[in-house]
Amino acid sequence: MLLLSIILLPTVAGTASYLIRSHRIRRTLWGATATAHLVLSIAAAMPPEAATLGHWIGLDALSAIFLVLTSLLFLGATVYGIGYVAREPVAPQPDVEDGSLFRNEPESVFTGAILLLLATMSLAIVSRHLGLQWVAIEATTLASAPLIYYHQNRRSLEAAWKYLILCSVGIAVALLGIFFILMAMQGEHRDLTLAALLAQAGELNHKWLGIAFIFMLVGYGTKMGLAPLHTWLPDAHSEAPSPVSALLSGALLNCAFLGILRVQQVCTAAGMAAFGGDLLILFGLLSMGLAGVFILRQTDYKRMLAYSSVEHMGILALGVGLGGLGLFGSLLHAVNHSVVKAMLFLTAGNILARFHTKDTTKIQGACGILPISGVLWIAGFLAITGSPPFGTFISEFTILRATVEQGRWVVAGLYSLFLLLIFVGMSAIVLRMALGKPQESRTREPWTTVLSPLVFAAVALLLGVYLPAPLADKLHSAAQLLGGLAK
Amino acid sequence: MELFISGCVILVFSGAVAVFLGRSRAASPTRSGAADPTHSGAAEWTAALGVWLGCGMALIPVVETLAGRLVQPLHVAWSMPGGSLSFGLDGLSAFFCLPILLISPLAALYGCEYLAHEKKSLGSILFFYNVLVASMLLLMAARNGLLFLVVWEIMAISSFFLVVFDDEHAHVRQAGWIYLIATHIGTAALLVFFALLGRQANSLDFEAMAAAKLAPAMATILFALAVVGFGSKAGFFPLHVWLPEAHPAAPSHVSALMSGVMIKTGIYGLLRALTLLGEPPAAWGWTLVGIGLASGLLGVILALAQNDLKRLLAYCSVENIGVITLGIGTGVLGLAWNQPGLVLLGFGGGILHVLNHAIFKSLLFFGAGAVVHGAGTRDLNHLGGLFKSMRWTGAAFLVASAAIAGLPPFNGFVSEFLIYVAGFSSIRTGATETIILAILVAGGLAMIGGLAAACFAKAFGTVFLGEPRSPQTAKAHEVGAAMRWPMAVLAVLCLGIGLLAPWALKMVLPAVRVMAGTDTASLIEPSAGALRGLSGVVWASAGLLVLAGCLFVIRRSLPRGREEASTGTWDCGYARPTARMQYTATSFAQPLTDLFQVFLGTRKQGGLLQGFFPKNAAFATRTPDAARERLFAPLFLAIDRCVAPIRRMQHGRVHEYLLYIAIVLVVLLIWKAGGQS
Amino acid sequence: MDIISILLILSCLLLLGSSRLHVAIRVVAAQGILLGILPLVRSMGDITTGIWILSVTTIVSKGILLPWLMRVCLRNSDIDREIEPFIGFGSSLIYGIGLLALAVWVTVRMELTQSEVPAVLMISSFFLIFVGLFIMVTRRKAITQSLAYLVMENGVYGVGVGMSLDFPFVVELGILLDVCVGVFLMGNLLFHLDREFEHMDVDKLTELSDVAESAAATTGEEIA
Amino acid sequence: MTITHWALPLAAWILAPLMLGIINRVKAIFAGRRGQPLLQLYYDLFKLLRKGSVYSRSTSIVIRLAPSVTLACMAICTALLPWGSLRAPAAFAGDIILLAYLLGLARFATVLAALDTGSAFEGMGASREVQFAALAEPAFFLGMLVLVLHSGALGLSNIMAGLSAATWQTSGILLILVACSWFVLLLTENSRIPIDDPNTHLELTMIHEVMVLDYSGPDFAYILYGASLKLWIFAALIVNLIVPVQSLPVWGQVPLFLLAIGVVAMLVGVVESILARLRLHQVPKILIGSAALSLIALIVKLMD
Repeated sequence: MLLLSIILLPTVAGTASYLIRSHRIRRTLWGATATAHLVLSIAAAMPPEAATLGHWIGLDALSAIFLVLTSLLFLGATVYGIGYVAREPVAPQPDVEDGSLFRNEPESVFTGAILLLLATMSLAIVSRHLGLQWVAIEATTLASAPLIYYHQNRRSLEAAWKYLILCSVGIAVALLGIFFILMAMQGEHRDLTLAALLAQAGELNHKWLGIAFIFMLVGYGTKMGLAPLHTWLPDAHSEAPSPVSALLSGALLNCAFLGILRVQQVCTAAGMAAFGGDLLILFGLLSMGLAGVFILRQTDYKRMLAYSSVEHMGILALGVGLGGLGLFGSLLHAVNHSVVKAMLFLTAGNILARFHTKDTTKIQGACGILPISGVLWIAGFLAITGSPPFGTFISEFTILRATVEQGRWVVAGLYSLFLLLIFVGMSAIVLRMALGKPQESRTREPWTTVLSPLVFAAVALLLGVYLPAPLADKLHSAAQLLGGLAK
Repeated sequence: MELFISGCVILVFSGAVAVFLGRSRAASPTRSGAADPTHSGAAEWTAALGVWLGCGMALIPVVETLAGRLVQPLHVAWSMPGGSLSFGLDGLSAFFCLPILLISPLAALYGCEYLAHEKKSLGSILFFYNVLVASMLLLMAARNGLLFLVVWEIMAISSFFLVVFDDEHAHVRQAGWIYLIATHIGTAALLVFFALLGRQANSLDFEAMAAAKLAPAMATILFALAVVGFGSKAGFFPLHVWLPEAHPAAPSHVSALMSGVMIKTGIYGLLRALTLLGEPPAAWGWTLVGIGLASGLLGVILALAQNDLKRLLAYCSVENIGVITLGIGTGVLGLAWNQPGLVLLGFGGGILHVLNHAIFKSLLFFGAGAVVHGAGTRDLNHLGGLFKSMRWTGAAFLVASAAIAGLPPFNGFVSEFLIYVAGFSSIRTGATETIILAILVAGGLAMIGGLAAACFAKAFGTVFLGEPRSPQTAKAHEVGAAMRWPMAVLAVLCLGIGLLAPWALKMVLPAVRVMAGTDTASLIEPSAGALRGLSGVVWASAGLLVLAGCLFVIRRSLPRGREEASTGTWDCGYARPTARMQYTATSFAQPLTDLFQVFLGTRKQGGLLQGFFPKNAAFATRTPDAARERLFAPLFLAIDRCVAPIRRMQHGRVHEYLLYIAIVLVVLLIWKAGGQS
Repeated sequence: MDIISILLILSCLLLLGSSRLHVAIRVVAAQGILLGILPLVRSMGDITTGIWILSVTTIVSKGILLPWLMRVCLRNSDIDREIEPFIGFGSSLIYGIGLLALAVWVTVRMELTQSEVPAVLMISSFFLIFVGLFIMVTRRKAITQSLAYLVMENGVYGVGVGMSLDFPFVVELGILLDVCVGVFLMGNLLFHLDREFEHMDVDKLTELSDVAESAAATTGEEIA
Repeated sequence: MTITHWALPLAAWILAPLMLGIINRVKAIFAGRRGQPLLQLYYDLFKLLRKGSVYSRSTSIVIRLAPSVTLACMAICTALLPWGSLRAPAAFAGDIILLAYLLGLARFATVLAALDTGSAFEGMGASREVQFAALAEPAFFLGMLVLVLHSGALGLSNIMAGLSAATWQTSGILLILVACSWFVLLLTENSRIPIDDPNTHLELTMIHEVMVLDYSGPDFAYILYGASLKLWIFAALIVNLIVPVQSLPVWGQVPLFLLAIGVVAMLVGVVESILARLRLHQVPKILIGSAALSLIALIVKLMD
C-alpha cells in the first residue's frame, strides 16, 4: 500500500497541477508532495525485510537506497525549484547567449512534468518486473523532456530533441534485451518478474542472456550516459534549468543504472557475472577517460558538471563490473555522487543567475561575490573529485582497493590516471571561477537558493566521516543481493 | 592518547570560533583603503590561544613517549570500509610531533601581529591554520591506512587554502593551483600504495601491514609508490616544483609552518612506509641517496640563483630535504648491510636534521616576513642595510643563516656532522660500495655545505648589510614584540641544540630504534661512539665561543681599542661611492650560477653598455625552475595535444551520435554475441 | 505469417528508396497495421481477449494515430520531400540489401532459427530495426528521424511478438503508450523546431558541441 | 690530554707569523733583493695592535665581530692538529669535519664583514671567495677520505698516527696525490700565487686581500694573525701527511716537524716566485683538478 501511494501520490499531484490555475496552490502542492514522498519512502525503506506488493512491485535493499535518495534529491530540487520558477519571468525575455527572445514554458506544465518525473522514477525504482521497469524508464525520458525544454530557446530545443531521440532509440534497444531475456528462459512458464528470474536463474540460456545483457547495456547505458553513448548528456544537463539538471544527474541516471544493476543481478545469479563485469569495466573506463578529455579544457561549467556525471557513471559501472568490494564501493559512490552532484548543479544555478554566463573564463572571484555559493562551489569541487573529508573519497578509494585486490593492475592504473586528469581539469576551471579579485560587490543570497545545497553539502561531509548504521546495512545487503561480499 | 586527540579537537574548535569572530571584519567589507577601526584582534588571539592550548595538551603524551613510557594506543571502530580510528604514538611519530608542537604555536603568535593590518576577513586563514596543525598531529598518530589518507588529504587541502589566502594576485592563484596538482599527484600514488599494501595484508591497519610478508618485487613497487607519494610532499627533486611557488605566495608565518614542518610529514611518511615494508634491499638506500644528492645540490644551486628572498628560502628547503634524505638513505643502506653504526648515524643525522631544519627554516621565514613587513619588498636587489634598522631580526637571521649553512656551533652542524661521520665510518669495512657511499656522502655534503654558505652569505649580506639599495628600504622599521619573540626563541634554540648535541642525539634515539626495527641492542655501542664525537664537537664549539668572546674583550681593552674614527667606505680612490654601486645579490652569485648554468638556464635581460658615454641601461636575470621548464610543462602540453583530437567526437550532429549507438551495438554483438562467458 | 514478414521487408525497401515524406508516412502506417495483425496470426489457435485488445490498439495507434500526427507536422512545416540525404536513395537501397544480409547474419548468429520463434519474422524485424537506425543516421530532416524511430520501434515490436507468446499485455500497453507519447512529444518539438529555425535539418543543430574550444588555456600553458 | 699536548698549539700560535717571513724572504732572494726581516709580521702586528681603528659609516656590528671570530676559529683549528704521533689536545672521532667547518665559519665571517662595508670591490672579492671555497671543500674531504680509508680511523690524531715510513712502501703514491691536492688548497685558501696575489695593487683582481681593505688597527692585526695561523694549519696537515715523523722518537719529532713546516713555507715561496698569477676563470679548473687528484687516489686505493 505504502509503495502504491509512493507512485500514485506524485502521479495524481502531477496531473492535478496541469489543471490548477493559482500559482500559490500549485507550488504548495508541489512542496507538500515532495515532503510527503520523502516521508513515505523513508517509512517504506526503513524496515529491514523487503516489502513487496505482488510480484511486480517491491522494495529490496537496493531499490530502498535509490528510492530514498531520489526522494531526498527531489525535495531539495523542490525547495530550490519553487523559488526558481517564482523568479523566472513570464514575459518573453532575451536569451543570455544569442540574444533571441524566448518565453518560458507555462509553470503548470513544468510543475506537472517534474512531479510526473518523480512518479515515473519511483516506479522505475520499485518495479520488480523488467518489462514494467522498462516502461517506467522510458516514461522518465518522456516526463523529463519538457523539463529540459523549460526555457523555450534554441539551445534548450536542440538539447531536448537530441535527448528525446537518442534516449528513445537507446531504450528501444533495451526492450530488445528484455525480449531476449524472455527467450533465455526455457520452459513453458515465462515470467519477467525478478523473483521468477532469480528462481530459475540456473537454467537460463547463457547465450541469449548474454545477448540480452548487451542490448540492455547499450540501451540503459545510453540513458545512463556511458561513453560513447553519452552524447546527449552534456547538452541536456547543461541546458536544463538547474534544479532539473540536479534531478537528471543525481536521480534519473541512477534509475538507468538500477536497470543495468537488475540485469547484472540476473546474470550473476545465472553465473555470468564475469561476462557482464568485463563489459561494465570496459565502458566504465571508457566513460571516465572520455569525460576527462572533455573536462580538461571545458569552458562551460554546466557542461563540465555534465561530463563529470559521465565520469561518475563510469566509476559506478566500473565498481559493479568488479564485483565484490567494488559493488559496495559503487553503491556507496552512487549515494555520494547523487548528493554532491545535485549540490553542484544547484550552486551552478546560483552562479549562473548572478553572472548571467556559463563561460568559465568570464567569471572570477565568485567567493567574494556570492559568499555561500562560492564556498559551496569549491567544496563541491573537492567533493566531486573525491577529496576527503567528503564521502566520495571513501567510495572511490574502496573501488580502487577492489581493482587492486583483483590484481587488475591496468584497470587500477587507468582509474587513478583518469581521476588525476579530471582533478587537474576541474581544479583549473573551478579555482579560476571561485578565487580572484571580485569585480562586483557582494550580494545576499535568498535562502531557497542556498538551503538545499548546504544540506547536501552537509550530507556529503557526514558520509565522509561517518556511515550511519541503517545506510551501511542497506548497502551491505544490497551488495549481497548483487552477489558481492561487502567487507 | 585521549589527551593528544582532545588537543587536536581544541585546535579545530578554536579555529571554528575564530571564523565567527573573524567575520566581524568581513561584515564591513573595506577591501581597499585603510585598515578599518572596527577590527579588534579577537579572532587572531582566540585562534592562537587555541593553538597554544592544543599543542600544550598534545605535548604531554609526546614527551612521555620520548621518555620511554608507553602511551596507551586508542582503537575505535569506524563504519568506513576498511577504516578504523586507531591512534598511537611511537618514538618516530613522537619525535616528528616535536617540530609541529614547537613551531606552530610560535608561528601562530607571529601571525597575530603579521595579520594585524590585513583587510580581508581572517576567518578562513585562522581556521585552516588550526586545521592544518591538527591534521599534522593526527597524521603522526594515525595507525590505519584509510585514516592516514583522510588526514593526509585534509592537511593538503587546508594548506592549499592557506596558500591562496591572498588570492587577489594571479601568481598566488597560480601557485595554489600548482601546489594542489602536485600534492594530488602524490596522493594518487599514496592511494595505490595503501590499496596495494592493504591487499597484501588484507587489512588497512598498520600492525597488519607491518606483519604482512611481501614478495621482493611487490615491496619494491610499494617503495617506489611511497617515494613518489611522500616525495611530492617533501619536495624531492623533480617533484619539488610546488615549493618555490607556494612558499612565497603564502603569508610568512604559514610558509614558515609549511616549509619548516609540513613538508617533513613527507619524510615521516617515507620512514613509516619503510617500517611497513620490512627488510629493505640496498637498492632502496641507493635510490634515496641519489634523490638526496640530486635534491640537495640542485636545490641549493637553484636557491643561489634566486633574487626573491622567500623563493630562495623555498629552494633551500629542497636542499635540506636532500640532506635529510641523504641521511635516511645512508641509514637504509646500514640496515641492508647490517651495519648498526650506519643505521644510527644515518637515521639519527637525518631525523635530527628534520628538527633542526624546522627550527632554522621557520626562523628564516619569520625573518623574511619581518623584512617584508618592515621594508615592504622581498627583492634582494632592492634590500640592504637593514641590520641598522632591524637589529633583532638581523641578529636572528644571522644565527639562522649560520645554522642552515651547517656552521658550528649551531644545530645545523650537529646533524650534518652525524651524516658525515656515517659516510666516513661506513668506509672502514673497506668494501667497494661503502667507499662509493662515502665518496657520495662526503663529497656531496661538502659541496652542498659550501654552496649553502655562499647562498646565505648572499641572503644575509644583501638584505641586512651594506647600504639600502632602494628608498623605501631606507625607511624600514623593526617589527613588534609578537613577531620578535618567536624569532628570539628559535635563535636561542639554534645555538642551544648546537651546544647540547649529545642530548639531542639521545632525543632522536627512540625514533632511530623504530627504524632499526628488531636489533635495537646493536645500536648501543655505535651510539656511545657517536656521543663521544658529539661531546668533542660541543667542547670545541664552547671553546670557540669563549675564545671569540675573550678575543673581542681583549681587542676592546687594548690601549686604543675603543677609539674609532668613521669615514666612507674605501672605494679604491673613487670619489663619490653610492649605494647603487654596491655588489648586488645577482652579481654576488654570478660566478657560481655561471658555473652551473647547465642546470639553471638563467635568462638575462638587458645587455652590455656601449660607447664611452653610455645611455642608462638595465640588466636583470630570471631563473625559472628547471624541472618545471624542462619536464612538466612539456609533459602537460603533450598530453593536451594528444587528447585534443578526441574532442571532435562531440560535434553536435545528432544523427552521427545515433551512429555511435549503432556501431557500439553491432560491435558488441559481433564480439560477444557468442554469449559464452 | 511469412507473408507479413516479407511485406514488412518490402515496405522498408520502399522507405529507403522514396524521397517523398508522404509516401514514407503511408508506408509506416502500413507497417503499423501489419504489426497489429501479427499477434493474431502468431497465436492462431487460441486468441484471448488480451491479444484482441492488443492488436486493435496497435492498429489504432501505429496504423492511424501516429501517422496522422506525422502528417499534421508535415503540413505545418511546408516541406514535402527529403532533399539530398547524406547517402543517396539509390545507394540507400544497396545499403538496404546489405542491412538485410546483416539482419540474416544476426538472426543466425543468435541461433534464433532453430528455436520456436519464426525465423523470417525475426529477420524482418531486425531488418526494420537496422533500417530505422540507418535512416535516422543518413537523413537530414528531423521529421524523417521521428519516422525512422517509429520504424525501429516497429521492428522491436516485431521481435517481441515473434519471441513472446505470453508477454503480459499490461506491459505491452504500457510500451505502446510510451511510444505514442514519445512520438507525440517529437511532433511537438518538431513544431517548435520549425518555428525557431525555419528548417528541420538536424545536421544544422550543432550549437551545442565541444569542438570549438581552445579559448580557455587551462592545463599546459598555465603550468608553463 | 696533558699540558704537554697544549704545547703544540702554543708553538703554532707563536711561530705561525714566521712562515710568512720565510716566504717573503724566499721570494726576495729569487727577486735578488735582501727583503724584509724574517720577523716583519711580528713588528706589524704589534704596531697595529697599538693603533686605534677607522670604520666605514656603512658598517654595522658584523665587521667589528668578524676578526675575533675568524681568529678564534683558527686558534681552535690549531688545537685539533696532531704533530706526528703526538696527539692533539682536542682529538675525537670526526674532528676533521669540525676542522673543515671551522675554516668555513671563518670564511663566512670574513665574507659577511666584507659585504658589511657595502663596497663594490669587497663584494667582488667575497663572491669569488665563496665560489672557490665551494669547490675547495669537496677536494679537502676527498683527500681526507683517502686517509680515513687507509688508516680506518676517524680522528685526525689517529689518522696521522697511523701513517709512518712503512706507509711509503705500501701506498706512497696515495700520499703524494693527496699532498699535491692539499698543496693546491693551501695556495687557494691562503690566497697565494698562482691563485691570488697577496700584495697586488689592482683590487679588481684580488680575492682575499680585497675583502679586508676596510680593516685597520687591531682588527687588521687579528686578520693578519689569523691568516698566518691558517697557513700554518694547512702546512701542518701536509707535513703530517708526507713527512714520516711518526717513526722517530718523540724528542726528535718536534724539531723535524718544525723544520718540515719551514720547508713547506719555502716551497710556497718558490712557487710564488716562479709562477705567474692565473686568470680568474682558470681557478675553478685548478680546484676541480685538485679534487680529481684525491679522487684518483681513492680509485687507486680501491683497486689494490
